[in-house]
Amino acid sequence: MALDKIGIAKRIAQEVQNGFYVNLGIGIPTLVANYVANDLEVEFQSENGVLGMGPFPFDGEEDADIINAGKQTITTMPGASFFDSSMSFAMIRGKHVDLTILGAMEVSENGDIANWKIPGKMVKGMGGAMDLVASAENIIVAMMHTNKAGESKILKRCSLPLTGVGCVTKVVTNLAVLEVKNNAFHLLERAPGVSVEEIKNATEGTLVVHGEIPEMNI
Amino acid sequence: MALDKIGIAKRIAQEVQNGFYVNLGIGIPTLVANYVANDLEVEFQSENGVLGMGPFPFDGEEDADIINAGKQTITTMPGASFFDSSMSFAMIRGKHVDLTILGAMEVSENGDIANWKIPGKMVKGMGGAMDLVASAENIIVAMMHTNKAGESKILKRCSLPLTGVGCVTKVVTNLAVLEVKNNAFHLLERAPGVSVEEIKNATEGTLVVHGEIPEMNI
Amino acid sequence: MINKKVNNVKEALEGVKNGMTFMLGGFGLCGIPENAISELVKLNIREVTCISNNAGVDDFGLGLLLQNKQIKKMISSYVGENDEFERQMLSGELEVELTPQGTLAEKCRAAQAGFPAFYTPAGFGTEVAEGKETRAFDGKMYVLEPAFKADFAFVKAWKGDAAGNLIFKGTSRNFNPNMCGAATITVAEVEELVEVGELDPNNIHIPGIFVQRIFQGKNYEKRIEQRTVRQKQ
Amino acid sequence: MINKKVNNVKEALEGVKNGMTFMLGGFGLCGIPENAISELVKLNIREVTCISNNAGVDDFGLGLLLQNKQIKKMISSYVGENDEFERQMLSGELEVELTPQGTLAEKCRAAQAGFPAFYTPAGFGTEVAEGKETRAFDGKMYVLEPAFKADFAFVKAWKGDAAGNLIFKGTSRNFNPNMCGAATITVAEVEELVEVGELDPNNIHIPGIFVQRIFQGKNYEKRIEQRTVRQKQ
Repeated sequence: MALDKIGIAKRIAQEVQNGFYVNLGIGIPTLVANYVANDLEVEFQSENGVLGMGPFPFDGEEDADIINAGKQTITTMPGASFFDSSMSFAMIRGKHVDLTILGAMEVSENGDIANWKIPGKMVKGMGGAMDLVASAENIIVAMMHTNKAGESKILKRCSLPLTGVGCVTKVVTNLAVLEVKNNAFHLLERAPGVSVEEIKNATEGTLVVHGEIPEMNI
Repeated sequence: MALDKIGIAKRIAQEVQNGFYVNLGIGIPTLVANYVANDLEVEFQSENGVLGMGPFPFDGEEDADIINAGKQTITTMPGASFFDSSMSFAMIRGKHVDLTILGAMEVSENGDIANWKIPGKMVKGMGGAMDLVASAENIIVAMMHTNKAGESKILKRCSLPLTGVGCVTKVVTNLAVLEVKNNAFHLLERAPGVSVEEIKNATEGTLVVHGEIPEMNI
Repeated sequence: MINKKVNNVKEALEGVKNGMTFMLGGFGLCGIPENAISELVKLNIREVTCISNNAGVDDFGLGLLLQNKQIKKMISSYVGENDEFERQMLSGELEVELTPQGTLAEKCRAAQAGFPAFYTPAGFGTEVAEGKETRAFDGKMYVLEPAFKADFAFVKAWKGDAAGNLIFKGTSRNFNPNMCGAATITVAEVEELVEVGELDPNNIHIPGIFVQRIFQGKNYEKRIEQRTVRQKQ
Repeated sequence: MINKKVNNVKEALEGVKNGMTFMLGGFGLCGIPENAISELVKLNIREVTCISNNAGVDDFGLGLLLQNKQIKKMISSYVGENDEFERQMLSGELEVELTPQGTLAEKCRAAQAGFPAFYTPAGFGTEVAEGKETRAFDGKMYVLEPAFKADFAFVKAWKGDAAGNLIFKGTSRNFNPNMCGAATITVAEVEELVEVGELDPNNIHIPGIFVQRIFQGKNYEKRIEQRTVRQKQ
């Protein structure tokens, strides 16, 4: 069974280590916060200017002045701080954020990522994604393995305008966990019940399958 | 009568205009604050990180954490603020400070200034002076016209290592007020009782004397 | 103390003209200068270039200027919440320069702090770097980005005083501090204009030297874009 | 919350070695990391490069390391209050790199914020620019200055918490915030280590992400260099 969005978020949550500062992109990445083990010391950074994000506020306690990068109302945890955009990207550009999790439309075997523009159709903008992928050393992409037409989004070369080059370290899709290195996707884990063959068929980029591939444990 | 240090400070104080943010260097410039007309809205910036400096504290009320760039204990006025060094020089480099008053060992007719080093003899460092003179558009130098040996410090070319090039707009000495433009010192005012001839003799750089030169009114 | 207080938004916006470049603080609808935007609509200032992280929504924030076709060019990082924006952009009515968010912030800060340009890794190898100088430092590639130049910066703060000192609240801080002093004239509107001396000099986010005009804002709506809540158990 | 608290200065300085480069906050003797300096003397760490605006006075601050001949090189903007410093410098025992104060601050901030280098007008046409790349922007000349690289940054704050959040007091702030996160390991000593949650998130000068270790400092002398006062009339 291919994973749903929550499954992807749960699997990515396993990548979060003790002591990590984590930046979560919009969409699936936002869900990751819900599944990080409780006993880990972790802080979530949002590039609009908050470190130490907490859960959504209780109904009626929303504050228009306290939101995340998805413009959602949030709360803060003890030890949180607010800061301006320049300092926020000092954290990002200065490699103080340990893990960046973001969505993508396409990734390529050399670690390129595209997630901000479909020429002639959609241009929402890159937001903070270009800064994040240009600086972070630990970038996990959360995405569907294929588009609605069943075409692979795990490619030899991205077809869409790039967000960053050679930066993605890991991809977690509805089908698989892939490590990106040496110009190839290295299959690390399969979604429960998904065969290596299915993953091969859904992957346009070079896929390296080495030995027995375990199922994800989520 | 040539001016003393207080006289120089008093004359420079006349250059301070309403609404000016002013950075005062160490030495004579520090004294200027005492003689600025009371009815002017003026704020003093010190590059170690304070805007809105007030007078020295009352005896017993000194705070080791509140000093100026001369390491002197100070107070702050209502509306003051503290900030870090990076922001302090953002004010200076960003041309938000309207007037910079500093001391010099030498100035030259093209507006160069030297005030931080005597090779082989003395190297105290430039502190914030190089940042100040490189960015400020309104730089007044407070200095003695000649050294102890009677040699002019108002020169064709500085002999000491420079602090900044082509930046000084005005010089107020114990003998004269000089405007620096078009590669010359233009004599604007004489110290009370000091003749144009005396000023000429004390000035090695090109001195332009145009018409009747008034005495300073201090 | 140098007095920066003006009586109202009308006085605060004196001198705005067609064709000017404006910086506007805010992230989404959070921390936007609502009063200044309303006045720009009222004055019908046209052909303007807006530097603002986002473009508001269809009926609020900079969306109001878009509806009114006052904007010639937007410089933003993300514009995904605005249908009218997308329409004008795709039809070519609106010029759009998309800039990475951190680069946008730093282009403001560079203007504030007197840096002519800076090298950032963001956008290297993408459309954003096309036509720009790139350069390696320690084996990593960077793009040279110039500081912004703007005529007015409109910012919104939580508290301020007549000296122009500003304190922001929560994430409504965002780009506002970085834009102060980054334009020829910085206009700050505040939710609460307090007496000079009331703000702790140690807690001031933006010293008054970066602000030319300050006024007490009115009728803040502070609209929430995504009201996300959880229920009490 | 990620816990950065260590029990004492000894734990805080674990890993310091001969030959390393240290950043030290403070302006004159104001806001210097007194505990870290004492420990460096005690550990007798030698051949170090110190990035610090000043070099202390003969018997306090970095002057203690100078007396003990632990410093190989000083990178400072002003060193005029220290006879031993002058002696070592003129005799050639001590290497000195004088850097304009604003450039010094920004070289720290560049390291903190991931900028490899920056263009500043300070020092153009002077000894400071010799051998450095210079460049015109809009007809004005600038000097390219690289970001600092350091092993440890030692900073002193007024209040802090276990999350590493820092608040500074008055002008003892100076270079301290700019050095946080500008070295591989940032060690903060604080006058008052408060409970997590006690500091207002809105008033934090340096978020904990820039700090690796924090400890409650002891026995602050906070010596005044120039005690200037006036008399009550």
